[in-house]
Amino acid sequence: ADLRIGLQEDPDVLDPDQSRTFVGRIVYASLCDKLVDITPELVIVPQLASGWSWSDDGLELTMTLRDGVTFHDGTPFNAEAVIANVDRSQNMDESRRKSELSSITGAEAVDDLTVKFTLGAPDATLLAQLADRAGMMVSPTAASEAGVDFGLNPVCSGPFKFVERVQQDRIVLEKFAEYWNADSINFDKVLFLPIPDTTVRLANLRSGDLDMLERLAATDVTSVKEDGSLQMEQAVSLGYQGITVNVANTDRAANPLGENSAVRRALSLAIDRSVINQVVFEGAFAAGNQPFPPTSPWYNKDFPVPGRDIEAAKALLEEAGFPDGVTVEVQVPNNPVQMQLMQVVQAMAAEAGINIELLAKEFATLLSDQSAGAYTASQVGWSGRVDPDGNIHQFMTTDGGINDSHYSNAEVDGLLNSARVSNDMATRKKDYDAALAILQEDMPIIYLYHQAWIWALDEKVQGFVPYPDGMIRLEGVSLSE
Amino acid sequence: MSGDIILRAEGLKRSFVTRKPLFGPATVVQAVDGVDLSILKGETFAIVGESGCGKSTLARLLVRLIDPSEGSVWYDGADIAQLPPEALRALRSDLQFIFQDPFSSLNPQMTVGALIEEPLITHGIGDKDERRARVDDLLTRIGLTPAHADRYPHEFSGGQRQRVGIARALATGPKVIIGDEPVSALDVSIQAQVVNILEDLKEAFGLTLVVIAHDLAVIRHMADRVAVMYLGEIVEVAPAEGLFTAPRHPYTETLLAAIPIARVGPRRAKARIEGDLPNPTAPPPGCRFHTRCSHAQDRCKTERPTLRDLTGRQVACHFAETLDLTGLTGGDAARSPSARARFALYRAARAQEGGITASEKTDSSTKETLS
Amino acid sequence: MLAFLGRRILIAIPTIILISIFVFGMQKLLPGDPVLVMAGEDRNPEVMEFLREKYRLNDPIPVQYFTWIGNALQGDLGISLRTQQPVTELIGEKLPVTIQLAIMALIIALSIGIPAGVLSAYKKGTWVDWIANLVALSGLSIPNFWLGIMLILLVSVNLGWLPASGYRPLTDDPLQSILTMLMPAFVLGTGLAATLMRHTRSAMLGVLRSDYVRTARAKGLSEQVVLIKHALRNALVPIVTVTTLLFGELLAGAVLTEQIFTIPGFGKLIVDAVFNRDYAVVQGIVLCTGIAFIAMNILADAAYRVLSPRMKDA
Amino acid sequence: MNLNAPLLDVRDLSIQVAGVRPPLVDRISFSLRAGQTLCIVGESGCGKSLTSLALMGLLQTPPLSIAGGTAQFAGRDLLTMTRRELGQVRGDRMAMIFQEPMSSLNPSLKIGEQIAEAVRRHKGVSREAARARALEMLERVRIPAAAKRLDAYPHELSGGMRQRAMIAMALANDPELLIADEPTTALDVTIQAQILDLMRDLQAETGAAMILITHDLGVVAEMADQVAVMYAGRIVETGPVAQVFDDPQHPYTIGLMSSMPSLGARSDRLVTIPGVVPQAAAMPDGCRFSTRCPFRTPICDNVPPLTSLGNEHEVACFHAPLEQTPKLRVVGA
Amino acid sequence: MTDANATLAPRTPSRFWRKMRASKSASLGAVIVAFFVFIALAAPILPVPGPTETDWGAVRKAPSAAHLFGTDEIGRDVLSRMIWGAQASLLAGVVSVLIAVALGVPLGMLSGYLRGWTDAVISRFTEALLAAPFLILAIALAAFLGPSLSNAMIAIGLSAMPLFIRLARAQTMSVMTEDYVESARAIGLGHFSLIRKYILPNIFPPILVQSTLTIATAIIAEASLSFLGLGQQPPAPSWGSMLNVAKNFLEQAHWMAMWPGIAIFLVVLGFNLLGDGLRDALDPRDL
Ligand SMILES: Nc1ncnc2c1ncn2[C@@H]1O[C@H](COP(=O)(O)OP(=O)(O)OP(=O)(O)O)[C@@H](O)[C@H]1O
Ligand SMILES: Nc1ncnc2c1ncn2[C@@H]1O[C@H](COP(=O)(O)OP(=O)(O)OP(=O)(O)O)[C@@H](O)[C@H]1O
Ligand SMILES: [Mg+2]
Ligand SMILES: [Mg+2]
Ligand code: NI
Repeated sequence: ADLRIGLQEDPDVLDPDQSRTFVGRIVYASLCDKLVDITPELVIVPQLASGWSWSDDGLELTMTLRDGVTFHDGTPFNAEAVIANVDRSQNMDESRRKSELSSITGAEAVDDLTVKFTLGAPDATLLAQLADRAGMMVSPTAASEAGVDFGLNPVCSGPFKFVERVQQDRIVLEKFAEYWNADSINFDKVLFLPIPDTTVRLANLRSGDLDMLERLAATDVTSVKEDGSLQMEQAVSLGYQGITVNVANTDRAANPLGENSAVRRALSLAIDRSVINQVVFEGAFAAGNQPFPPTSPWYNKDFPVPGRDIEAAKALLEEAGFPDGVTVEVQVPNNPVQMQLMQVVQAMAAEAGINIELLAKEFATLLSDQSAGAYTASQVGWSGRVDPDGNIHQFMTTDGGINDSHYSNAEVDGLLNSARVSNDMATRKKDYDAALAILQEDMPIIYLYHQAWIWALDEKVQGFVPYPDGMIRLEGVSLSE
Repeated sequence: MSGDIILRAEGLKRSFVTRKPLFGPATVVQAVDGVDLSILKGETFAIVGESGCGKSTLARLLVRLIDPSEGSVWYDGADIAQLPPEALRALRSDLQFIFQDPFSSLNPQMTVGALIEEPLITHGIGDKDERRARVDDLLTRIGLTPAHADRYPHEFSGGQRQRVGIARALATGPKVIIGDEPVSALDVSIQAQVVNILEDLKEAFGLTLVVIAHDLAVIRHMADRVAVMYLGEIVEVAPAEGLFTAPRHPYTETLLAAIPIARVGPRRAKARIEGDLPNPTAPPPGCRFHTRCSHAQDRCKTERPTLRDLTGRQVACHFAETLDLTGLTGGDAARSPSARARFALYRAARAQEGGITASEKTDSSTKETLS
Repeated sequence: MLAFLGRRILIAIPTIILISIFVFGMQKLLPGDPVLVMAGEDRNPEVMEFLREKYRLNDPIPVQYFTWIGNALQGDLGISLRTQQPVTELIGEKLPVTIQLAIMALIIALSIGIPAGVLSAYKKGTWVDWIANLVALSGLSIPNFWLGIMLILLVSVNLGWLPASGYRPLTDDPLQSILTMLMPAFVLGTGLAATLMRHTRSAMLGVLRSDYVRTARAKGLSEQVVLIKHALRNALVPIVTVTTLLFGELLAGAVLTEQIFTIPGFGKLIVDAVFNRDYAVVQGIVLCTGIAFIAMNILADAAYRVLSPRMKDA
Repeated sequence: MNLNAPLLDVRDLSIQVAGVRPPLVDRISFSLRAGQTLCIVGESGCGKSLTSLALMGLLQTPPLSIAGGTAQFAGRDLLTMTRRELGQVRGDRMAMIFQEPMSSLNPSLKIGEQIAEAVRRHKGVSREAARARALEMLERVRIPAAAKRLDAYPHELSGGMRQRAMIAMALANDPELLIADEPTTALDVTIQAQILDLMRDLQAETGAAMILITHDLGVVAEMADQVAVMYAGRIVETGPVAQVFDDPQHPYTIGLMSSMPSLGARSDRLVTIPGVVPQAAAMPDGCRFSTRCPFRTPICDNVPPLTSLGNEHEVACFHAPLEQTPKLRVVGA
Repeated sequence: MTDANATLAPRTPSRFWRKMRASKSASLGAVIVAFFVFIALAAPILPVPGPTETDWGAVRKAPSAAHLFGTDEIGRDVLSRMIWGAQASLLAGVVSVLIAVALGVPLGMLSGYLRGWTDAVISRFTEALLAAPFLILAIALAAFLGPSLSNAMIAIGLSAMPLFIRLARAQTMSVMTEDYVESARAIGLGHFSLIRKYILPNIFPPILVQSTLTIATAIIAEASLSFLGLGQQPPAPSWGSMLNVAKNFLEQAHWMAMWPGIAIFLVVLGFNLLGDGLRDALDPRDL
């Protein structure tokens, strides 16, 4: 049987080391196996690595590899292959995985099916990285042959192998017969069809041209639920959406919002997050005020999602020296949902005396303005990572790669840096809690909500398990007759 | 011939490409093929000839509405074929043109008043009121009323449109008017009015007229000199009287013989031309008329006659001196006694009315002079 | 005519170069950094710098242009920054789709617009005229996305007659391919039909009053022949102008319709490319559409000469 | 049907233009038998073309419209025919030569095609046969290099050649009734003579009737059986050609004829009819010529009926014959 | 002969107005356009809620007594937004067409009139404009000129210009072959007058048609531009952006698309009818 999956976008290049899009990862879930995987509960479990162990100092990670695995081109999967993959991720010029694996300083094959990674410093996030693109194993033969062009014809070891791709039309994968877990795979072919329009995507599902789709619009949830021939699955995502404020990125930060954390807090208080969730997302998403959703073990329960408090917001403004209110400019990506969101925020803020001027921008402009500091505040989000570090470190530390607000606080830097080297959950939690407490005060990012991944499926589709990372894992999925 | 030459053409030629095949030579019509002309100041010069022989083309060339393939046209000492556009435009107030097709040459979007006023505006003549008055005057002269000024060309009959074209040409008080069949669409009474106007103007301002017409009676009435064209060439140029009474070219004779007479009964002479009309894209060698000429001899088939001076006229025929050709004789003995009596009555009645008779040049419609 | 065409085609070459310079320059003026877009979630400065060097984004813009045009003249239009696919291949993939859609839409537009325009001019002032005008103007005002989605919901979801979206190559299965494209072509076509209808009507109104139409009637020709052969033919100049321009626009501008019906054509490609600052793709497509526009203009000019023989002499 | 019955019988035909009360063409009547030629002469703008267009069903409506009357053609009223029926008749049994040869030819179709299509439409012949017929017709109207001209566009022809193409088009189907609106004004006299011959030949062969509108009284004299003189939308005098020429009765007819330049030695000045035709709205209620008539008397405020003088000669003037009018004085203040 | 016939031959301007008034379509068109202009101007004094007033309890509610046209995706009154959006939409539609016509028609006429190298230059320029994607132009303008309705109108005007250039050029070339143009040259008419009096009136009808049609396109295009950061920014309403948003709620809230759709239709209809009337009134052959 074939499975047709509707995607919201057309993926970029299909090379795990070079790609950057979320939809790309959905395709990889069927195409490329990783060393480790996660459970829906975010526990790291074996995939190509059958087991692993840390040295006591956290500087060595030894992995045993699954036996009898081959890549789609027949190249055997073994320690050499893993080493070649790490090397590619770290050293290929075009690789976007460099920082994810920066802690690995050496890799050696202990034997054919055992590989040992040496780390420069303890890295709590490493396993989680290996559960994503950085841990995807591509065929070393194909990779060395194709070089940077690997993405045109990717060869991995996943349950399906690459057949063809027509940009903006389809990506076709077919079952890889020698897959180590071939028994749990019930499809001969998977077609990924990018259909950007949510209404049309759903219409395709209804007309039977699709079997399932990802990112159902929240506004369609009710109608799908009511439709007896469709089923729906959802999972709150690992990411967040919020307003990133420019606090020190060039002189554009010199405005009430950028200079004064009280104004930011006032803005946050002026917003009714649950109303946003209801109005814009029909209650399907989760309100939020931290980089992790309230359901996450890393969520700081001391700072629950605040209710709306206009009086408090006004008081804060007054205290900050703006009794007559302030005007702030917020740039917003030009997609209808984000625009709707921000108009709601705008209306709410106005009642507290914060006059928001919205500036719609197409994404590339928004991104470059944001990184160049040519903005006051920007409505952006983050798709989320398994490890909490991925949601906070690069945004909040002084040298963080995506710290576009140029927020800098030595204490936060210290807490976040120490949280990434400890392998002990409790220690890390303590660090994050402390950091989050400071961030609630400084508020360089005003968190608003956590998206939920919503899948709509034809009733024939059986066995689909929603994951908070939004991926579609096809093991055990089948079509009933 | 004495007098000042006002318009002179030298070796004028104009050809049209009618078909250009992908390969091979193009088909070319020599519409005007080497014409030399001198038009004297103040005269009325008529051009007659077979339809399609190049009269309109020649007329257009004379005012450079189209560019000649070869040759030059001199007006007032300047070769207008070489004149820069600005100077040419200024010249147009002196040199006016009446078009053959009265409808397609009038802008459908403009009222007749605006059309007639336009040359005045163009050449900066008069202020608004003066122009208006002049338009009204012109309309009256050509037998329309000032109230017609607000109507559009399509609301007029063929003859009325033709008169609008004439009024337009008269507007600037030009020195030379070239009329491409200016009166052929008019009924005889209007035609008479227009002819009278033109003659008055001629008299008063020394207007020079170049007229193309098919109605030989009108030509005989108006013209001082007549040029006869045949297939792009001039075959005879002569004073009107001489041409009509004693033609020297066989084609002229043929033309005269074909004039219809307003008398009941068959045509006077049945001197129809024989033979097919020659193909203008491949004109016959030698004398172009030889294929249809009853006097043709062998020499005519090979040797092309040129326009030669003959006492008082020019003829392009090898045998111009020797041929015995018949012209028109007699006036209008054609009319019946009772008709003549009625004409006399009519004239008398008009005279009594305080109007004008044919001999007193005070026709009410042309009383005022155009200036 | 051959000479005319030859001359025009020769002039087309500098035009295309001009267009490519123009578009290249404009693109480079755009805010937004392709490398930033490409870097995505991992903004490693070292990698970004490498990519800038690799795609010669650090060179002065003229140098970049000459590098591009130099390669282009050798048939290498570069690669897509987003997917690394060679642009020539990409164009080869999209061109048939786009052309098929454009032609189908145009056929629909012409076969609705022109008869409607003729009829409405002929019956000017009657209810036929009013209805034709109302329908045409609603065709113009109804947004393509609305019509598109409604059609999908009706025809595909409820009736199940046609596939909701997607594309089948013509070479795969011609019938299926045409069926799949029927709805998008219809959506595009109705919009254009309105424009064509209004132009046809206006031009016909002018021509119907001319003397030669009267002559044609005097010959006893049927109204149909009078309208089509005598009147319409002389009304075609503005129609041709508009049609050729619309066709050109169809090649590049059917974005929304392509998006809704998920047709992998130029429209979507170029929008994505612009948003991703994928300049090689943009350049490549502009080159293509530029050629199309020039071809259309040449075609129009040639058509004028046929339709109005006098224009040749002018 | 009686052989002597007229082929065309027009009764009281009136044509109006919207918004103007006095009709442009006012109750004109005439009839025509097969083989006969009726010449209509008259002041430019008097409604000759409108009359012929009305008969062809080609008036531009609106603003023009037929205000009354009948036109029986072979027993059927042309004015009440449906468009379809007219289409059957027009171009086949009845054809018209238009006055303006340039604008009446389709600028974007070749001459040959324009002639041939009329043949194809009515004779149902093949494309080649129709083209052959077109060629034959072009040759008959004496267009030089006819075979080449088949493929010429109208703008490539001289005025006279266009006129001849128009004629060829009208004659192509040997119509029973030919309406020729100034068919020869753009032609030189030799061609004119040939064309007139051609039309006469056709008449002789097919027994066609012809309405010939012309300004050229010479042509009238040569061609006409009957003459109708029109002034300002009315027929003021009608009769056999010899009668009208030799014994003109209406002051307008007389004025018209005396305006003609003679072919004799050059006279000094042409006689004219003074004044102009009144505008439609200012048209006098009675005799329409009265504003310009030297013989007018108060009685002319009434509409003069067309009265017979015998010999089928009819005239619409209270004073005819003029010799019997006692005083030829100007009347009124 | 001095008393002119008042019914048949009135002075030109009055004839124009008489025909405009007499024309059914022109009157209807004028009424429609006037209605919308009135609404656009009178928005502040009309008894409707503010266009940005939100009501979280009434998100996407169908038309009812409280909200005659229903509410939008964040609980604003659609009727009010329609009224307040009229101004931006009408401006976007009309001004950008004016820009396109004002630039395009002279260029096109020049191109068709002078031919030769002028034609070549203008035509090549047009082709370049046509080939350059609108999107790039819009983004560039948005970046350099910033968000404002007038900049959006410039962008739309520029992008619609080539069509007018081509139309004007083709029509000019066609008119240039008419005999009356030759007759104008024969009286020595200057280029300017020739273009103004002979060419312009005779190329007018298709330009008029295209203008009235482009108004629709322009109104809709304004919305996509506001999305790119050019033009009316949220929450200020315009019909185009209302339509754009409504796209995502076609199934849930069809009225959100319906009202702006109807309004655009009516405006376009109004302008087209007015255009028809104008065309007929300007055409002397039409009575
Ligand atoms: N469409 C129209 N609108 C108003 N008046 C018109 C229209 N067409 C013709 N007329 C008027 O009707 C009258 C008769 O016109 P018609 O064309 O029949 O004249 P005619 O006798 O053929 O003249 P001519 O010999 O000059 O061709 C003229 O006064 C003319 O101005
Ligand atoms: N634009 C053109 N293209 C091709 N041939 C043309 C063109 N204009 C004129 N001719 C040809 O040139 C010749 C002369 O034409 P012209 O119009 O000068 O004749 P004419 O003497 O005025 O005839 P008429 O008395 O019939 O008007 C004709 O054979 C005609 O076909
Ligand atoms: Mg001529
Ligand atoms: Mg007439
Ligand atoms: Ni009387």
